[in-house]
Amino acid sequence: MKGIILKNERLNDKYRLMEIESPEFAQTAKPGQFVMVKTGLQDYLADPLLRRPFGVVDVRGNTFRLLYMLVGKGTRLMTESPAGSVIEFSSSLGNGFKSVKNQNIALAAGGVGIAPLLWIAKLLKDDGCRVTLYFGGRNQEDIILADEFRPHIDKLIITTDDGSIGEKALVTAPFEKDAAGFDRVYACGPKRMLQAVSEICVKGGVPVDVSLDERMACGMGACLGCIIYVREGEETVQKRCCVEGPVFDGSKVVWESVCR
Amino acid sequence: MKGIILKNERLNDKYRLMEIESPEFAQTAKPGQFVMVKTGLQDYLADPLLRRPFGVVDVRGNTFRLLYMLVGKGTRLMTESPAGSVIEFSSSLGNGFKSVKNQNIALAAGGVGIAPLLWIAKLLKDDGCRVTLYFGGRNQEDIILADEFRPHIDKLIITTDDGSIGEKALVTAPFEKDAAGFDRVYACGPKRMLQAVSEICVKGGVPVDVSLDERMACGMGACLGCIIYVREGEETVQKRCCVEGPVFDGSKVVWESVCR
Amino acid sequence: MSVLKVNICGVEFKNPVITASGTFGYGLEYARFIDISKLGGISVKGISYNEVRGNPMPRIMETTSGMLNAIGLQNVGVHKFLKEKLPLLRKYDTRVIVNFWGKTIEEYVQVAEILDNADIDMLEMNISCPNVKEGGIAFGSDPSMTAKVVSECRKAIRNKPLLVKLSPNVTDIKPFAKACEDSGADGISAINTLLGMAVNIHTRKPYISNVTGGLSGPAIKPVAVRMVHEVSKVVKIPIVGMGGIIRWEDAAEFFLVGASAVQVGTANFVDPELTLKIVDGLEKYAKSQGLSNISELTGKVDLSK
Amino acid sequence: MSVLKVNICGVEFKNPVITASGTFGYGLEYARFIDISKLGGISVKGISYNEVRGNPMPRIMETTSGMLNAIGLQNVGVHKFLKEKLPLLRKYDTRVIVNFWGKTIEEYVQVAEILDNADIDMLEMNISCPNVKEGGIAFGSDPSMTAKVVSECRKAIRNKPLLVKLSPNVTDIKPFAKACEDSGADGISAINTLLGMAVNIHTRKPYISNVTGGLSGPAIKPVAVRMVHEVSKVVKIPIVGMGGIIRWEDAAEFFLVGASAVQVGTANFVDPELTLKIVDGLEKYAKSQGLSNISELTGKVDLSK
Ligand SMILES: Cc1cc2nc3c(=O)[nH]c(=O)nc-3n(C[C@H](O)[C@H](O)[C@H](O)COP(=O)(O)OP(=O)(O)OC[C@H]3O[C@@H](n4cnc5c(N)ncnc54)[C@H](O)[C@@H]3O)c2cc1C
Ligand SMILES: Cc1cc2nc3c(=O)[nH]c(=O)nc-3n(C[C@H](O)[C@H](O)[C@H](O)COP(=O)(O)OP(=O)(O)OC[C@H]3O[C@@H](n4cnc5c(N)ncnc54)[C@H](O)[C@@H]3O)c2cc1C
Ligand SMILES: Cc1cc2nc3c(=O)[nH]c(=O)nc-3n(C[C@H](O)[C@H](O)[C@H](O)COP(=O)(O)O)c2cc1C
Ligand SMILES: Cc1cc2nc3c(=O)[nH]c(=O)nc-3n(C[C@H](O)[C@H](O)[C@H](O)COP(=O)(O)O)c2cc1C
Ligand code: FES
Ligand code: FES
Repeated sequence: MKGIILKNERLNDKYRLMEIESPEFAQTAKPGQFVMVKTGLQDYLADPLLRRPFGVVDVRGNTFRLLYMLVGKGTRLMTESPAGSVIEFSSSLGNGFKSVKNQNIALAAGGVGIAPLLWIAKLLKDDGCRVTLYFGGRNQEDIILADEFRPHIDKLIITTDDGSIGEKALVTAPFEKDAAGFDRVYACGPKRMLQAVSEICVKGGVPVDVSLDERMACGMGACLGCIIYVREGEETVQKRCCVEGPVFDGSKVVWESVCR
Repeated sequence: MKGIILKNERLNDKYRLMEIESPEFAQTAKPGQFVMVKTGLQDYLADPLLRRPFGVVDVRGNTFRLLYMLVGKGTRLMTESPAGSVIEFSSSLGNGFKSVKNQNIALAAGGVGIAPLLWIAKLLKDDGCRVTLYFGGRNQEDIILADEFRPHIDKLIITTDDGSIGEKALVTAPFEKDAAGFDRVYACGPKRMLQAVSEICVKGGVPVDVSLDERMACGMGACLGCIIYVREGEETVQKRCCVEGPVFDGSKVVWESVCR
Repeated sequence: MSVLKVNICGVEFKNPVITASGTFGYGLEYARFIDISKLGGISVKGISYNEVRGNPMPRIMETTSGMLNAIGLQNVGVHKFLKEKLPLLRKYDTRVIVNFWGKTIEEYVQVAEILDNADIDMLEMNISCPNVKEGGIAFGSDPSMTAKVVSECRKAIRNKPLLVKLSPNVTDIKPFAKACEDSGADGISAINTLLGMAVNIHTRKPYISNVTGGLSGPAIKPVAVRMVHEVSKVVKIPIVGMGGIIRWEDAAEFFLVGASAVQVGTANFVDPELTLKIVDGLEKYAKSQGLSNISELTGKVDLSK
Repeated sequence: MSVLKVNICGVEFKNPVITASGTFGYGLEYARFIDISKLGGISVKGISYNEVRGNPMPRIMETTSGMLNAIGLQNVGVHKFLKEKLPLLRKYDTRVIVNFWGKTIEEYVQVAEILDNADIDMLEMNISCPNVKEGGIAFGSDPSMTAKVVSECRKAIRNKPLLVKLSPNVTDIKPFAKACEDSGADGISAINTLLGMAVNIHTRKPYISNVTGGLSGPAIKPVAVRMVHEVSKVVKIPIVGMGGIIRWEDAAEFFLVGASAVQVGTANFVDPELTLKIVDGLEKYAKSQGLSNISELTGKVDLSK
């Protein structure tokens, strides 16, 4: 698919927010899904080669947004795509978050893991849920989009490693205190954080959905490059993060094989 | 070196003219020299990999110009460099044309071979030469910059393969008729044209300087990828097009080895 | 489209563009995204007798204009493939090539026998996976071993044409190609991936858990073209060429050096529509070159000075 | 800069960044463009006994993130090199490594003997040029031949350390490295270019007159890293790693898999300043990793699971 970049906004040195117009994409995407983005503007060049996966932040009318962190050449190249230029990407991929109604929900985000949580927050709130967002980062720079969340959440708890904003703690610390009170938890962030959140939830008997990321070549289930190990009864089964995920039941993930 | 693109003008579907600001380059370049241009805007990408050679059209104050024909990915990428962006290139390279005074001069250009002839035309004219330009192309599209030449030449003879402008002939046809009357000839264009021009000059006893092109990796004399065979007395010697050229004595070039 | 119709080892393909094994799953994965009936054929992920879970993660990493993979031949096993995947794939109008392998000659033969009686169009024997110690590479690094495994499988396969897929990680690919031909292979496919490695300089760990992986993509195309050319000089059986094809121009290059059809691998990850663009591009090119059939291009590289 | 000072086979280099043979001429070509005294060393274009004119044109072509070359070892011959080039090069404060080759063992020995008494720092024996039939590749494709030519040269070389440069176009590079070590080589350099080919689909001619050429540049880095890693597992002598290095991060990767110094080739064409940037980058990296010397990085790839 193709779309037009409407905005490619620098949030700070580390993050950018891109808004893309594409009715086709906007009509089909669901919360928690992701998209494989061709980061180069030229289709006649082969470096970078593969598309890059990004969570869908939200859809508004005919547009959708991506939040991206500067990591390597693909994301760096994205910063150079000016508003008005055409960008190519896959259709919306993956299973996404299952929404629920009238429950007490926690969202737990670590850094750029905030990306896929905004849209589900909106839906949950609209559907009568009480929503608390636990949002952790290294420092102030990581605490992005918080203002956009405010209308859609009831409570915001921020932590940073250096205390530059919010509580000086890992996000799991405040979360752990409250965890048992939630009906369901949605989490996205570094794998070790997701493991910790999942273990807390399992202990408290709270269902937890985690959005995982693995390097992806195809994003479509073909390359088998993105395997996640999940327990099904007695067995450990292999799931493709791109197709059967990226959202998994955190209580089932075999964390030893995922956190390497 | 680095410079700022001031203009990147589309002349037609096939040609572009780029003006680059770089005092350092402008101060050192000489007519007939060329420059190796990094065609990509990002130095963290490796496709395209090598720099591309282009003749220096002219220098005006702190700027210089390149005329480029759309060939492959490098030149295509150059079309996408907007005015205001930074472009990287080598210092000015090669031997260039040797200027003369108060002589009757012919310039012979084939297609994009026109590029390095404008500057030398200016110099020759300023130095009291009578200058005739023979300019051949496939069709009208190839006859570019002619207006810029007019103030610096005494006579302009245009030929095209299809007769869409000028005489319907190869540029060597009108040139051959007049050749014996010139004191010296400067030529740039397809190799077979340069061969024909050189043979005509040799027959007429007219000195001829041809600007040759070969694929180049380094442009600096190191890779030995750009060899031109030249006769020196009894011997055939190897010259590097980038360092000992691109301008060679057309009567000495071993054309069988150059026109492949 | 008849300009693109090709006959490879007795099987007619509507066009010579086949998706390469391991890059197109069991074909079905892509059916949502492109019209896979427009493909000449699909070579499915390498199948073994038993289900195989493959290597630990991480298994892939991008490199400059290429990628490393060490999937480790994860697959559902031949029985599950035939029962659950093949019937669905057969609903599409495209040729099905089954890439297969074994840990031993016996296992190769076992799988080959089963596939020989299945509703598939062709077999592609993989003796070249660099990512599994017992994934056939032993058979692909010694011509006498190649001869052995190919001739044993040949005896077991009575109904289907047999391609053998060669490894590029050899000093000279020609004796391998010759061994295949002499042992009864109907065609050669080449190349599999080049063995490579990449290290994260911050963690100091290899990007691939298996340490090394197979390098594919545009980066390797010159090596692949050279090897297909070498193979074409020593065998008469058809060659299915691959390695780094992402555009029709790349595909045409493989034809010129001797391929009768091509496979497209990594490009499916870059953009699933590239294969279809290659089909269109080849058709236009063949016509512009005045060919009545693309096969007239095979081996037509001009080596005159 | 002492963090970058390395000792390779008894020779001290101010830094471990050396320009690769064939990509830096006789060193002098680049002196106009960069301060070559900032380089750790320069490996000059492969020298033979007599002057050699090399292959017909065209000799080079860009490929995706790489290039093919078939220069054919054009060089001025050892006598002219020593008389006309070396004295000028010696004016710069950098190590001079002389890459050399012969058509026969006798010629290898002949050149080696002359160089052994010349004012140079190190010899690098090229048994891996893929572009000349008699350019040593025969010695680089069979470990017993490697052993022979290396031990003969070793006898002739008394004063200078000897590197042997290996070909990547082999099934297994390890026996070659071992043969070098066992035959008295002081170090290994690896890798030379991968054999490749590219065809112009419009003219149908190979882009390189020699038909095939050597593939270099970022495209081949994963293969080079893998091979240096393999070599490091079987020899104790130092390894000079190369293949596709264009950034300091690439160089660091080679150190981690076992290199004690690196050579930079194609990058010199991409931008002559890249080598100097690599020197700077490596220094910052070494310091940021808390190393007192870059050599502490050699072989420190972490293979634990
Ligand atoms: C399902 C999913 C959703 C994601 N959503 C977001 C998001 O919303 N915002 C965001 O900033 N990032 C997201 N990521 C991570 C993002 O894909 C990587 O940061 C990005 O690919 C880095 O590309 P690069 O070229 O800049 O880095 P490079 O390091 O140059 O990339 C090299 C290769 O590694 C892969 N890679 C590098 N880091 C990661 C990573 N963390 N995860 C997966 N692959 C990686 C790249 O895709 C590429 O193939 C997501 C990843 C996945 C799998
Ligand atoms: C001394 C010299 C001066 C030149 N001056 C001009 C000029 O003023 N204007 C202009 O339009 N062109 C000029 N050329 C030709 C120009 O360099 C090529 O058209 C350009 O490199 C094509 O690059 P590409 O990436 O678009 O093509 P691609 O085909 O993608 O290039 C692939 C490779 O082939 C090389 N290549 C392709 N065509 C040529 C060619 N004709 N000559 C040399 N190398 C080639 C490229 O440099 C590159 O390495 C000159 C060439 C030389 C040697
Ligand atoms: C992720 C991945 C998985 C692969 N799996 C297989 C396989 O199972 N069997 C096989 O014969 N080749 C396999 N290959 C090799 C490809 O089929 C092909 O030979 C190789 O990738 C070169 O082609 P390309 O450059 O177009 O990708 C795999 C390649 C990749 C990238
Ligand atoms: C144009 C060119 C010429 C080369 N000539 C030689 C040579 O004479 N002797 C040699 O040992 N290697 C030669 N090489 C190989 C390089 O030294 C190096 O091993 C190879 O290019 C890989 O490194 P790179 O990817 O950094 O270029 C040459 C390479 C190129 C590109
Ligand atoms: S990314 Fe290819 S299977 Fe998931
Ligand atoms: S381009 Fe390298 S020597 Fe001329």
